[in-house]
Order: sequence, then structure tokens, then C-alpha cells
Amino acid sequence: MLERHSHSTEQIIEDLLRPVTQTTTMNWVAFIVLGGVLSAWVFAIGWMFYWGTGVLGLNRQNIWGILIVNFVFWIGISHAGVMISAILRLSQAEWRRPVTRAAEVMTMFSLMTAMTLPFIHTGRPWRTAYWVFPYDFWRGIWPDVRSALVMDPSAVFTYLSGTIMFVYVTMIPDFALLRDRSIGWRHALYRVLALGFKGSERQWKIQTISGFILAAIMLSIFVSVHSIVSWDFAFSLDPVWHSTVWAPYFVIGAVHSGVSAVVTLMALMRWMFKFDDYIREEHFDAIGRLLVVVGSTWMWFFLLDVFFDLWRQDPTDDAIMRMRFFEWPYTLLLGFIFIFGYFIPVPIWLFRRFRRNIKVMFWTSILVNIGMWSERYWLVMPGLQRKFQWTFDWVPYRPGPVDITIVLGTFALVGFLLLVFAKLFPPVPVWDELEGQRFAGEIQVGKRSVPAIIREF
Amino acid sequence: MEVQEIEHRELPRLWELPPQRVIEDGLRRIRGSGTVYKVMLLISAVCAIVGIIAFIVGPISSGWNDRQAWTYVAITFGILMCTIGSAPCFSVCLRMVRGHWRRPVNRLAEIWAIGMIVPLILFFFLLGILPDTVGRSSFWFGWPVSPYLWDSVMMVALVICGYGFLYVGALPDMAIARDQIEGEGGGIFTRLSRGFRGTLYDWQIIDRAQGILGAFYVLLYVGSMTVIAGDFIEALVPGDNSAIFPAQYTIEGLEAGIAVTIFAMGIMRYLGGLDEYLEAEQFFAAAKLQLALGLLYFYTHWTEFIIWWYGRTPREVALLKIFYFEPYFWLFCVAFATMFLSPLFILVWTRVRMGIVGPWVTSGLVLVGIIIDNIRLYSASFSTPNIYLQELSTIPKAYVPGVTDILLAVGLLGGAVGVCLLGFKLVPYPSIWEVTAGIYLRVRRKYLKTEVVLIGKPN
Amino acid sequence: MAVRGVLGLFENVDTAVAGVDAVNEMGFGRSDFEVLSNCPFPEGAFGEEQEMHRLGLWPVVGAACGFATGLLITGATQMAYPLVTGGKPLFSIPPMIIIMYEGTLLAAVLFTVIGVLFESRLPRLGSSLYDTRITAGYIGILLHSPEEQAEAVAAAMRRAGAEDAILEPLRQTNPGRVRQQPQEGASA
Amino acid sequence: MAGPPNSPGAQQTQQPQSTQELEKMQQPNPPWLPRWGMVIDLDRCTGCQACVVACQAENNIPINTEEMYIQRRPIEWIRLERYWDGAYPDIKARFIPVPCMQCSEAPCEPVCPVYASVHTTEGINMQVYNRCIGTRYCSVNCHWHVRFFNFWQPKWPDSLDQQLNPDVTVRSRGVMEKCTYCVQRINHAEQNARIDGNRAVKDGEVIPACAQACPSRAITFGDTADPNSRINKLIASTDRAYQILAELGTNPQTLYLKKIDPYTPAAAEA
Repeated sequence: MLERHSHSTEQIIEDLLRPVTQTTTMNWVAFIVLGGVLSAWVFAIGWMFYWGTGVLGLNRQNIWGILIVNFVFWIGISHAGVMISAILRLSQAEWRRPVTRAAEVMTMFSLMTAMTLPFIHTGRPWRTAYWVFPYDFWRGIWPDVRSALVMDPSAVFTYLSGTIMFVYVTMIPDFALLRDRSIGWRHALYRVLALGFKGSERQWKIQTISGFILAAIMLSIFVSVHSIVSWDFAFSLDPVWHSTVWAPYFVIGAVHSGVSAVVTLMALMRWMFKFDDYIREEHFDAIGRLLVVVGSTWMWFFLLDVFFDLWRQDPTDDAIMRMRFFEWPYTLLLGFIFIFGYFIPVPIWLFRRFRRNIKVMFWTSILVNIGMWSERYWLVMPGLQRKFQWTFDWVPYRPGPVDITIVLGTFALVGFLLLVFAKLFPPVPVWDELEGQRFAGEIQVGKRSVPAIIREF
Repeated sequence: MEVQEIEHRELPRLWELPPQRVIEDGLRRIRGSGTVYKVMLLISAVCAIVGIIAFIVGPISSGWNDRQAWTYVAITFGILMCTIGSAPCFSVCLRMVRGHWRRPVNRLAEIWAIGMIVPLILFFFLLGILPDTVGRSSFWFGWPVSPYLWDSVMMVALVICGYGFLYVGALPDMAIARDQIEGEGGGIFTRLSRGFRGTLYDWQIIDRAQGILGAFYVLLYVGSMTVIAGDFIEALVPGDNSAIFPAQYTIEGLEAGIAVTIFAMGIMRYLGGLDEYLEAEQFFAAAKLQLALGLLYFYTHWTEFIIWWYGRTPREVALLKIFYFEPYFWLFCVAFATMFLSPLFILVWTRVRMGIVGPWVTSGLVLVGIIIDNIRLYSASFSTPNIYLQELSTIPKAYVPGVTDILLAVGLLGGAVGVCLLGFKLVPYPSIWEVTAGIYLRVRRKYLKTEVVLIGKPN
Repeated sequence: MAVRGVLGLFENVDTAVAGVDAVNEMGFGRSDFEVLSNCPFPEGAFGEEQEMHRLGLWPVVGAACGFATGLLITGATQMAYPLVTGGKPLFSIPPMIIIMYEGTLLAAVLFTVIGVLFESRLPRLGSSLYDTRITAGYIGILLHSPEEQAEAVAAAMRRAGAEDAILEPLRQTNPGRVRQQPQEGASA
Repeated sequence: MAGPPNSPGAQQTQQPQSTQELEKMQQPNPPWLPRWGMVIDLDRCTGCQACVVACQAENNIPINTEEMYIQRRPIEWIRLERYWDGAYPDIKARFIPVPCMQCSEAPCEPVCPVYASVHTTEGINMQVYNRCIGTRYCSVNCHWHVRFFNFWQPKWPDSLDQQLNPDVTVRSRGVMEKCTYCVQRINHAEQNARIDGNRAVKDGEVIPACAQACPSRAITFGDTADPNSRINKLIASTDRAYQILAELGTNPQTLYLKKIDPYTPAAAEA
């Protein structure tokens, strides 16, 4: 593309392996800070296991809390990976190359994190493990397939294992690279992981084709996952939850927040690892254009949902919508959803000048995720507080310190895992970058030489 | 699945054509028209006359109060909105992803916009039978002059935007026609091409205008499909608050829009003698999108069904019955088979997608599907006696069309196609400037022992 | 007859092509040697190769297996435990479809990954003839020639501009099972 | 979920004296199948909350201490909801006792991933405590809020150690629990019925704790499948019977008889 810098192969490899080979003080600071938050997280969970679910801010009415909200949020973030890598692979978009792995890895880790939340949220987690995993063939009764809570783990498990395998396959060539350049335990590790990959033509061919096939399959998994997460709520009869639009609405919202998270990650990688020549303005430009489309579609579904909650002017719906619109804190959250989630970022992304400004992109993407987190809270919690006209049971919800610690801990967990990953494996696919370089060409049109891409058909 | 198949097939001939040849092909239809074209035009003219007569005899004579008499007017309107209305969106989407193969296809998708005048007229008739939004469920909430004014604003804006989009895209070609065609034919183009001289400034204007108009067309299309689905279908079925439905209807529309484009591509290839322009490459890429939207069709219907199946309140059971199971069960089955199963099971095979016939046949099936599905939806929504209830207590019987209904639908559809056919006299196809630009941006080059294609990507 | 591997290492693409030509002149077909590189080349950059693969078949088979498993588990659960919940039918199809869908895709991914390993002949940890410079951007031509010709091949490669041509150490029995010293640590 | 078939301390049960009686006890259910239901006459209800206390004592429900209410986590299988109607001075207190509705098509059942909440053949929507893992989805999907979660390990003052009902399990921390129509009493009655000649349970033989304690006889319990049971007669005799949230189509088994009120006829609609 336009600003591709043509480095020597050696140069590219050196640059992209830098995070693996060098450890900056910045890394150490990050490790220590995140580790601190993580230990608080572990302590909070231990506390909860010891004293019971009572330590959470739940009550008889608001029986699901901020943990579930956060679960939805992380599942949403996890939708970035496949969105980016699969769709861009299939459409052979050239700018996917530096982005894919970071996105897929974020998918992997945020999924793991997300799954911890509903698990510790159950009343008897040990029983949960005992009944549901492993699938219980000999001890009594199997899970009830009619329950959304059985579909949900199956979907997330499928997505998680699929992502792990996908990431692994695309990483084999990089393992081979690291194997040839490392010593000691790292060499042993990479040697096993690389499975003796030689880089013969056949292996490369399979590698490329498997990219397409796996992307296609992962795409169809990814649509199903957040749909099923939304059905956890929509299968119930609760007034505003029981909405037919929730599945696609959750999916597109997930893509909105996930792709924004990828932008955040790209900016951070560019700053932390000095990847300026590989994660370039044009990538932010392209992803920003994508985000405009995604964001607008999300807005459309959001409005559909709101309008059709009010559609029948049913008292039960109206009670909840009135709370969502006019009562603290939901009115504030609504503001966040509209302003941070859409009306600040999307108009900004319309301008090429801003799309190519890393700082702007970074902060707007952060805003989007604040907006999306509020959206999940705004969607989930009021449904329980004003379930039906039993004003006797209308009880406010206030998360307790333990809830909040656990929620913050999840963010630390994802960040920590990402850092560890970047210490062990290159966060940008080296072979993909090299391939991009090799497949880049030029065409002379008149006096101008237009950058071109080699296509084999 | 077997992706390597793509790499082994012969390279398309289109990109080796000399530019002069492209100009000739582009202007051929304007210079003179073949017998096939004339026959098709004649047929559609006859259809149009029959349709208009049936329209006057049927709905208009039966007056505004009898909603059911207007069922097939609404169905025709829906079919047109779903096909020719959404085809330009397909073109916009192709421009957005900047696929290189799109160049011969775009114009074919945009040219349908010419026919948009027909659904617009039908729409104004249909507004007459629409009750105002006071005291019934709608998303206007008693907004003044709703729904009439705001729906019309949407529709008019959509049609204007569509014409603008087509015109801007065709402007450079009209300039070419102006210079290449002598005689009175040239006269029109002199007026239409507005002294376009192809300066850099001109091209920038074209580019900008195409981007903006395209974006607005998509936004307006989604918006107007939403209000149509809301006001003409959901609001007329008591207790129906399925929020997915407008999206569902829009996606059906987009699927049919791609289908109608692929279908036209097939016709142009076999009857229009453009087999160098519309090759396996174009069909392959378009069929991919067709497949994707076929899957989306299933997805949106499934989400609606599963929620109602789990909720199972009396209200939802009634909705499941009227839309899916009781009166229109077989219509739904046909629509499901043609709009979901046929794309899935035909187009999932890469070999089929790379042929021409597979995508073409599928697109034909999808078009049948969209017709059937519109019949299902509007027959259901136009047959409910009292729309002010909270839920549907008794399921109305299926509406069986009379002779006038059939003639009306067939006639008006044929007329719309005829209007689009007339467009070919006015707009060069294939789009000369885009294909030529593509030829410049695409070269074959020897690479070591093999030969590869380089595709230029200016920013 | 015993076969001996020769690995020619070429610094850049052009010399590699020259090497391929040289090998071809010696009468080795396209299927006799494979080209090792650190990132893919356009198809047939070193001449069309015929070898086919069936990667496309794996996900289809996997999907079939996954679908069957999903059907079995969901169906069997409902039949083994005919418990009424919420007045739903004792054998309710819609929930089954969702879980069967997941099972289908999971197995499809699984089989595809197994297929990738199988089709690209991995894992092969006992490394055959290989050199770490390949991942550093060199292009290797790995050729299994009859033992007596190996030297000549290596020479030809050198003549064509190979920076280095490694010969597999001689062995009598059981070709291909000999372990090579792992060449370690160009830079770390 | 009830105690063992012949557990000590069951007042109405006569213990098996011989093997024949034991066999009688263990023979399968008779062909007839009851469908238990409850009618609450709001016109008789005085809101004295005796039913709440009786239920508390009968079903080993942990004591709802003050902080349980502050945490808004009280456990009352039957609760008395109180609504203020009108403004001072002419203000009225409306109240309605709410036990589990025992919906025939209960929304709380299909959402449980582990079959912990299932429907019995006798139309009771029961909770299997051992199986429950505490996802709390059932409570999310119950619109009468009659499912209760044990946020803490239940505790009783030492003085109350001896009052626990041996027929009823004490639920541990982290499981859901709910009104069972006093299923332990139903089981005892059915055992007695089997013992003497495998007969049907007579009408009025089963009386849940709340009905037993109600001083104004507002709560009637019986077999809705049996046409001439008191409960059916009661429903037939009046036009005041209605279900709460009937529009959800879950067909509750607990019916209400509307309050007869000269001032605001629709007051019973909570």
C-alpha cells in the first residue's frame, strides 16, 4: 500500500521479534501493576467462595449482577478477533496482515476471562464443575438441552477451542522462525510447538488454504456465540429482555466494541513495541472506515430495540423504559451509550485526517468501549429491577466492593495475559508480513507508479 | 472449499481488451437495439397496460376502506422495493470494498434504480389505506402527520437519491456517448452530460458525489424498508412487536437485490453477448455475497422463531401461527427453500460458484422466493380485521388472490422491468470508464517461472 | 537404492531459480525436489507442481461427525430423561438444532486442523535435512537424489550460485530415520 | 425432596407394623392422578401473616432477621405483599398473599441447565436441591418472585434447634428454594391412602401449613382434577376467580378470588 516501507527481511524479523527478545522497564511496570490488581482479584474470588454469594451486591430481585454484565462485555470484546481476521482473510484485504494475530489472541484471552464470570457467579461453583464439565455420562443426569445455559457453554467452548486451534495453525511458521533463533528452554518450547515445520511449498500452500477454510468456519461460529449469549436473557419472559432483535443486536454491538478494542490494542502495540513501520496510519484508516459502517449498523439495531420496546405501549415495558430513560444511573449510562458509543467517535471517523491520527483513534476507541460497557449494563440490569408490576418487589441494585474488584480484575487479567503472550510469541505475524512484502508490486500508469498486489487469479 | 482451484483457472479475458473495444461494446445498445431487446420491451409494454387496467378495475374501484383489496398492490410494491430498490445498495457495497472484479457489474446493479418510479407511485396509492398512528402500535407515537408525511419523505428521498447515484456514475459515459454518437441520439447526451470534460476536477467531483450519494442511498434504503416493514406489515398485525422484523425484511431485500443483479448478469451474458465482461470471476464473487445473505436470511428468521417458541405467550403463539404455521405455511416453506436452502446447498461448493450456471439458477430461485415471501407477509398483515387489539385472538383465513390480483401484480412488475429496459437506451452498459480504468490498473507479469496478475490499488 | 538428501541454500530468488534450472537439467522433475522458504511464493513460482491435497474434504467429514454427535447427545438426553420442564415437548427440536450447530462447527474446526497437520506432513520433530538460515530469508532446494548422484547435484547447485549445499550424512540402513544435530542459535 | 417415606415424627403417618404394610406402602401410585391446586379468597384474607409464620416453621426456612431485610434477601415461601392505595387521609392498605403459583407451564423450569427445577406428575413445580447449582436463572424467569436463593448458610438460634421439621431438607448455601405446596404432607397422605386399600387421597386429607394456620379459612387446598372437590366447588360457585399475570399463558394452579369491595372493585389486582 501507500506507505509500505521496504525493509530487508532481516530487518523485518528483528523488528517484529523485538517484544520477544527485549524487555523494557515499561513491561516490568505493567507486569507489576497488573499483577497487583490480579492478586486483589484472586483474593476477592476466594473471599466469595468462602463466604458465599452473599458478599456480592445481589438481592432477591436483582439476582444477576454486574458480573453477568461484565461477562457479556468480554464476550463482546472477544468478537473482534474473528471479525477482523476471518472477514479480512476472506476478502483478501491487504491491511489485515499486522492486525490479525493481536485480534485473535485478544479473542482467546477475553473469552477465557469471560467464562470465569458466570462460573464463579453460580451458587455452588464446585457443583457446576461437577455437573456440567466433564459432560456427565455416569453420575446421574445430563444437562437439559432446553436451557440457554447449556447452549451458552457449548457455544463459548466451541468458539474458544476453535480460536485456539486457529491461532495455533497460523502461528506454526513463526514458531519455526523462533525455533531457529533461540536457545535453551525457549528453543525446546518452540521446537515442540513448531512441529518440525520446514516451510516447503506444500506446507505453505496448506497454511494459506487453511486460513480461508478456518476463517469461514470461525465466522459462522462467531455469529452464533453472541446470539446465544443474548438468548440467555431473551429466552426469559422479562419484558424488555424478551426481544427478537437481541441476537443480531448483541452480535453487531460486540463487533463494534471488539473492533474498537483492536484499535486500542494496535495503538498500544505501536507505542510499546515501536511497530511504526508495520502498524501504519493506513491500517487505522481502513479499520476506522470499517468502524463507521459497523457503528452505524449497531445504532440502527439499538434504535430498533428501543422503539419496539415502546411499540406496544405495554405498562410493563413502559415501567422499565421509563427507568432506563429517566432514572439514575441509567439516564447517565444512556448518555454514555449515545455520546461515547456513537455520536463522538463516528463523526470523527468520517474524516480521513482523524482516522490517520493514532492518538485520536486510540481515545475514540476507548470511548466506544466505555459506551458499550454502559450499554450492556443499561440493557441487562433494569430488566430485573422492574420485572413486572409488583411494585412491592421493585428493589434497587448497587454492586458491592467484591463485585467491583472482580470486574476490575478481569481487565487486569486480560492485559496480563496479553503481555505474557507478547513476551513469548511475536504479536504480529512475521511470515504474514513477509508475505505481504513479497506480494507487493508496482504498476506504471503513465508517470505514476501505482502500488499493486499480486493476485494468483 | 478447495481454494486452490481458483488459482489454476485461466485468467479472465476482460482485462486484455483494448479500450476502444470497450467503448464500442458500451455504446452498442444505444446505437441500435437487437430483436431480443425489442421483444422484451414489447412484452413489458403489454404487461404494463394489462397491469394498469387491472389496477383500476380491482383496488381503485373497490375504494380505500377495503384494505384486503389492496393486498396485491402492496405485494407488488414490496417485491419491487426488495429487488430493484436494493440492487443499487449492492453496487454501493461493491464500491466500498473496492473489489476489482466489480467494474463491469456496478452499472448493472445501479441501472435498476430507473424503475424506482413505479414503486413510488404504488406507494402513494397505498398510503390511502394506511390508518393513522393514533391509538395503535407504531413507532411514530402519534407524531404529527405520521405516518403519511414521513414515510413519503423517506420514499421520495430514496428515489431521488437513486436517480442521482445512477446519473453521477453514468455521467462520464454519457460524455463519451455525446462525443461518439452522431445524430439526434447525441443530442440527449449533450444535455445530460453537462459539459463533462474529464478534467481532474471533474473526476474528483464524480468520485465525491458517488461516495456521498451511495452512502445516503444505503441509509435511506434501510430507513425506508424499516418504516415500510413497521407501518405496512407489523403495525397491521395486533400484538406484533418483533423488533427483528424490519431488519429481517431489509436483509431479504438485499439478498433479492443481489439475486436480481446476478440474474441480469446472466441475461446480459447469454442474450446480451457480453460474455467477455461478465465472466466466472464476477459470478464467483457475487455468489459469495449471495451465499452470505442467504445465511443471514435464515439467521434473522431463526432468531424470531426461537424467541417466540421459548416465550410462548398467547400473543406470540398467534404470531407464529399467522406468519409461519397456519394460513401461509406452504408459502413460507417455499420461501425458505428458495431463499435459504438453495443458496446454501448450491453455492457452498466452490466449484459451483466458479461456474456461471450455478449462481445464475440460484439467483432465479431467490427471486421466486422473494415474490412468495412478500405474498406471505402482506397477505397476512392485510387480512387482520381489527388492528387496535393487544393481541391476535383469531387467526384470519388465508387470502386467495383473484384474477385481477394476479394480472395486476404480473402487469405492474412487467411494467417496472420495461422501464428499466428503457434505461439501457440512455445509460451505456457496460460502464465504459470503470472497465477502462480497470484495464489500466491490472497487468499480467511474469514472476519467476509463473505468471501473476498485479492489481493496482491507488490508495 | 539408497536415497540421499541434498539441501541447496540460495541467498536470493534469482539464484534459486537458476538452481532449479540446474536441477532440472540434471533430469530431476518438479516432484523430485521441494523449495523451502520463510514465506509463501505465488503459486508455481518454481514451476507448476502437480501434487494434490484433500484439505477441503476434512471439514466436511468433520461437520458430518459433529452433527451426528450433537444429534446423539441432545436426542439421547431428552429420551433418557423424559422430564417435563415448562410444558415444553418431551422431545423438543429447536434447542437441539442450536447445540447440533455448535457441535458441527467444533468438529469441523477440529478436523480441519488435523487435516492441516496431516496434509503438510506434520509433526516431524526428528528434523530431516534443514538449515536455520531458511527462516532468515534464504531459499532452500531440498532434493532426494540417488546416492551416487548426490555429490553431482550439490556441485551443480553450487555452480548455480548456491551459497551452501548440505549433503545428508551417509547411512546404510533405514533411510530417513537418522537424527541430525539441531543447528542452533544464529541469533537469540 | 421430602423426607424418607416413613420418617419418624410424621404425625399423620402410621408406621408400618408388618411386612405387608411395608409392601403396601411401597406399591406404585394408584391409577388416579391428583392435580394439586390452591384457591386464596382475598375477601376472607385479613393479612394477619399467620400463613407466613406457619410456612416458616413447617418448611425449615431460616429466620428472616433484620439484616436479611436490609440486604433485601428475605426468604418467604408465602409472603404478604402490602400496597398503599389512595392518599392520606382516605388511604387503604391492600394486601395479597403470594405463594408459588405452581404454573402448569412454568417459565422457571426449562431454563435450568441441570434439571433441578422440574414438573411432577401431580402438577407441582418442584426444586431438586441436590441438583441445584445456583445459576439463579429460574428466579430471573419467575415473574411472581416466589423462588428464593440461599445467599448465606442458613443458621438458627440454638433455642430453635429442636423445632426443625425432620420431613423437610434444610437447604444449604447456594441453592434455590421455593414453595412446595408442603409436598411432605402430600406424600404422607398418599402413603396412608396406599396403606389402606390403595384408595385415592380423600378431599381435605392434605392441608398445607399455610391453609392450616389461616384463621379466616381464606386458603383452600385440594385436587383440581377431582370434579367434586371443595376447591372445584368453590371455583364453580363464584365468578371472582382469577390468575395473576394470566397474560403470560403459564396457567398458574394457584387461583385468587377477587376482593369484594364497594369502593374500588379492582383493588385485588395488586
